[in-house]
Amino acid sequence: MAFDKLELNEIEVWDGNHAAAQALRQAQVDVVSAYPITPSTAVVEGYAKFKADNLVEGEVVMVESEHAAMSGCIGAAAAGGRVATATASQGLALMAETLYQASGMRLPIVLNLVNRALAAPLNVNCDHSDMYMVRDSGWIQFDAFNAQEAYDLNLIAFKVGEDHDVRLPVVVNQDGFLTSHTAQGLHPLSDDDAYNFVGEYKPMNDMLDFEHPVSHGIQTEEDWHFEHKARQHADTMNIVPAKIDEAFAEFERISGRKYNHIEKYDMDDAEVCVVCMGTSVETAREVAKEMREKGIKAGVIGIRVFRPFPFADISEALKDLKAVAVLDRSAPGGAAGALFNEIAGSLINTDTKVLLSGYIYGLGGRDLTKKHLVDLYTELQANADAGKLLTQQQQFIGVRGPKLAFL
Amino acid sequence: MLEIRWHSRAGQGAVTGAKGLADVISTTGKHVQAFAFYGSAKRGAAMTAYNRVDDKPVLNHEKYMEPDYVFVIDPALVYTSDVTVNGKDNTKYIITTHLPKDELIKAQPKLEGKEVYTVDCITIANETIGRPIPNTPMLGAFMKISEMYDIEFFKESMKRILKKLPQKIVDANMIAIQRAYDEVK
Amino acid sequence: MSKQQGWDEFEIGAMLRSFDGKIDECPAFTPQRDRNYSQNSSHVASVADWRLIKPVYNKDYCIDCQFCWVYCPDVSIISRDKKMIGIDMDHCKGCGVCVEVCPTNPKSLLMFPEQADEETEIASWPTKDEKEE
Amino acid sequence: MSEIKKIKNLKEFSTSADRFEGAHLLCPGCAHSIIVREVLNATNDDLVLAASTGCLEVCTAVYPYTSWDASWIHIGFENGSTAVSGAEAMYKALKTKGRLKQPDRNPKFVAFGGDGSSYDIGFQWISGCMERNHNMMYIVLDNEVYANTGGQRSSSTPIGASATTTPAGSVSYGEKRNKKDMVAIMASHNIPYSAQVAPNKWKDMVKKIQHGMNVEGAVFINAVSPCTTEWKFDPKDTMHLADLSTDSLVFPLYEIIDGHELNITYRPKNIVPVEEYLAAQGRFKHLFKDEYKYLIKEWQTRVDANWAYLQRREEARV
Repeated sequence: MAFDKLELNEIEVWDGNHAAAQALRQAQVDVVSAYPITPSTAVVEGYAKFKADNLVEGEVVMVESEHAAMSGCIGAAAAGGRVATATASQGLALMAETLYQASGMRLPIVLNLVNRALAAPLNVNCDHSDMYMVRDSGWIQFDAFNAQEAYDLNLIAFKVGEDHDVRLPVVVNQDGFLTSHTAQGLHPLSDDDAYNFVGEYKPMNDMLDFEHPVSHGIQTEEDWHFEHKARQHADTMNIVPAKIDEAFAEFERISGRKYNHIEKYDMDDAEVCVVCMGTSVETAREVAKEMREKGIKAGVIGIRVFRPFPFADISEALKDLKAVAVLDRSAPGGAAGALFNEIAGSLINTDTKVLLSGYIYGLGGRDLTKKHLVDLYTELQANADAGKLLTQQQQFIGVRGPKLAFL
Repeated sequence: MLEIRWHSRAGQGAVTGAKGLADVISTTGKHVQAFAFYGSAKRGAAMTAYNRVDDKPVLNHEKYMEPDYVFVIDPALVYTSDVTVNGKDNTKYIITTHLPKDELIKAQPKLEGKEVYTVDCITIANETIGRPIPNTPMLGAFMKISEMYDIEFFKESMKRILKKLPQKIVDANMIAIQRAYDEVK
Repeated sequence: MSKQQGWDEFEIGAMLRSFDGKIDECPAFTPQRDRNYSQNSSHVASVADWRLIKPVYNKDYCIDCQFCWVYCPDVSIISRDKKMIGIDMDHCKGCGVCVEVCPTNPKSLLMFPEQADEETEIASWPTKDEKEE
Repeated sequence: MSEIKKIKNLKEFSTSADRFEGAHLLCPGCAHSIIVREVLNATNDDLVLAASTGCLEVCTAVYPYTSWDASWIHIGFENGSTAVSGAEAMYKALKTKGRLKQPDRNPKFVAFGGDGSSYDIGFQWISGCMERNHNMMYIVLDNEVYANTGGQRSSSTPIGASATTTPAGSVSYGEKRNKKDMVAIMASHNIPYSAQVAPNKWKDMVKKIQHGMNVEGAVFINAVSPCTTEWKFDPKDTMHLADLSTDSLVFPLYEIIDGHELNITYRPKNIVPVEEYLAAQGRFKHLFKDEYKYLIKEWQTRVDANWAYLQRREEARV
């Protein structure tokens, strides 16, 4: 190896983007094909700087659009090596076509999706519209609630996605600015420990193996298309969850940090609970703790693995609760929130009596304050006490003007 | 929980200053958070940056803050933005200005009755670093007012954080930090 | 490959292999007849049923110029050691390009109805066309 | 750099072992496969190929059959170029890291696309690949129409051609705009080599492909591909149409080195009137009505002017 290693401190103060870039460096990614977009740009800039400083040996291909970025990733992954990129928002929208192609071709690629609102109106700040837009694109999706997790989940993403029984691309979500540009203290792994965890890339059906020529991205008509998609879905449902468990367990062994498909906080005896994603999970934990002091048995569930969606974990965790709020950070566009629907889907056909309400919040970076969450838990407790929803099923929080509520 | 709000213009180094401060504090075993509000506005636009410091992990990601300290590193912002917003009774204001404190408060009555400290970070930066980057001097002033760390320890820590810069610039920053420490009133 | 094959019976990914097993050198050095094609190579498939008319090859007039070989869109002219030796009727779609590019007089390739008998047609092959330039 | 395959004459060329297989699903008489065979047979090196969505792609890799005996990838309509550029980047990375499985091989990276995926929807992607100067070749199979989807106009469709989205009718002569000059546009990226080729001039083709594969950097090739279905001629006449296209100078054959030095590589002994080229194709049939005959004259004037321009550029040696 001709590149230099970095000596890291036990605690480094990094923001989420830099944490992700460090993970790409430690995983010794072979090709980064990318196009810059706020707030994800620093992930790619970070990798490019590592290359400029001889800290990685991979190729940096700065293409002319996000669609080309993922196209380049697909070509590189099919050629047979470790591949990663980063994008957000409109960039993801432009890339969307190729996301389906990457997963259908069963190519492991790690995409750092730094969650940002979708125009119009144009907005560079965080919401989860981009994450939701590609939720059915066949990618495994992890969600980081802070910079440490963005780092950890990148390493885990390579390990899971590249497994020969999985061979699926992985999105690592983090909140734009709230995580990507927020510096916090992290405990990174050493370069050796991180690389040994991810492991050497093991090629499969690689185009650069000239002893086994392979055609990638072939066409299937109605006689075969369904079988290919069925296989992909079956593998995602049947194989991927256990592979994620294995990777989480091994990661815990080397780091002491334990990850789960859903992250439960104070749920053992909880009566009311908030289900959400991103940095809101942590803010909700802080508020839940304060609500406990006021006598409300509050808990929080954070969705760590958004795809494959943890239906069984959710229904088990929520079945005995009295009232649950599901927070969706995306404009629902004439429906219930997507996470609300997933949670509702996890509970239907069970005999739970839990009251479910949905909240749309935080669009375009609108602050989710502790006060919002205090009010929300208070409302949940009122529902629980009444044994029925006292509000409409869908409410908007944090928006100016007359109260918005639907359904 | 210690909370700090920075008022700055984009390009004046508030984000770097906030992250640098977080880095120094982190080495002492405390938990830190440093972030900023960005828009699409370019260099020169008013912006805010934030620090949170606590003995336990910082979980709160809300942007709303009732700060313990407000740093104003550009002299005009004290007039053009409300630096006292969400202030508490005991919030301390460290403000970059060439004016004496009483004239500043006369010019901006919102500061009346607040705990205000003044230091001319712009002039200090111009005279030491050679550029109007007032972030490190502000931290020198903060060390004096907060008595958070011994100034020599703080300067040593900042040397480590600035180590990628040319030695001349690092040295100039050390002088700037010390001057602001000495000159803040 | 069976049409009955289920979703769990093929390799993951929208991919196909050209050959069975490993190939030791670039296929550019291995004649088609010596290759170990997989069941997923179109080489093992046939498009003979596309054909309405077919080329018949009369080697008596052939000068082995290889125009038919280079211009065949369906890789159906079989050449060995610089000699034209026949037509791969599994892959020929009957386009007639080979006949058009044949420079001999009379032509060494002519199109006939699919059901025509090759020996009969060769026996009654046209003679030299004097009007051709 | 690998050894260039020796091909003195057609007999020697015919000893090539094809890496493109029959029983593909292209139309009888399709020029695409003739061009692909000439390209693939021009080299003995390993190949990493890509195709953008289009006739070639949908006819050569339909489950459960592939017609390709070399590594091949298709992603979408617009990104065959970028797919191969990504593979080329991976090759470089693995070479640096010493992780190539067969480090002694000298793969060539080649992407194919139709004029739809090249002149139009994939234009930006190709431009990106050329600008980044990947060590790759991009080849347009230019049949001047969206043949795969049934004959819609492209920005390569020439004036007067009837296409399904620019049909000739009682008050229209069809396409109103002339095709854009892709070779000039791509040469303007200052790539080491760009050229126009035709399948009937196989030797010129092989020479250019070999040259292109052996220069370091991005290469752009525009290949005229007469389309029996959309140009509306009998499948047996594909090579006749190719001859008419080069000998009428509608498709002059030339190369541009380093973005500026232009060489004409074929000068027809007998230049065929453009009218003959147009008359051989159903898509131009309506131009022979009295009211549109002026367009045929304009065609000839345009082709003459372009030929004069190419000759002036060649002479100028700039």
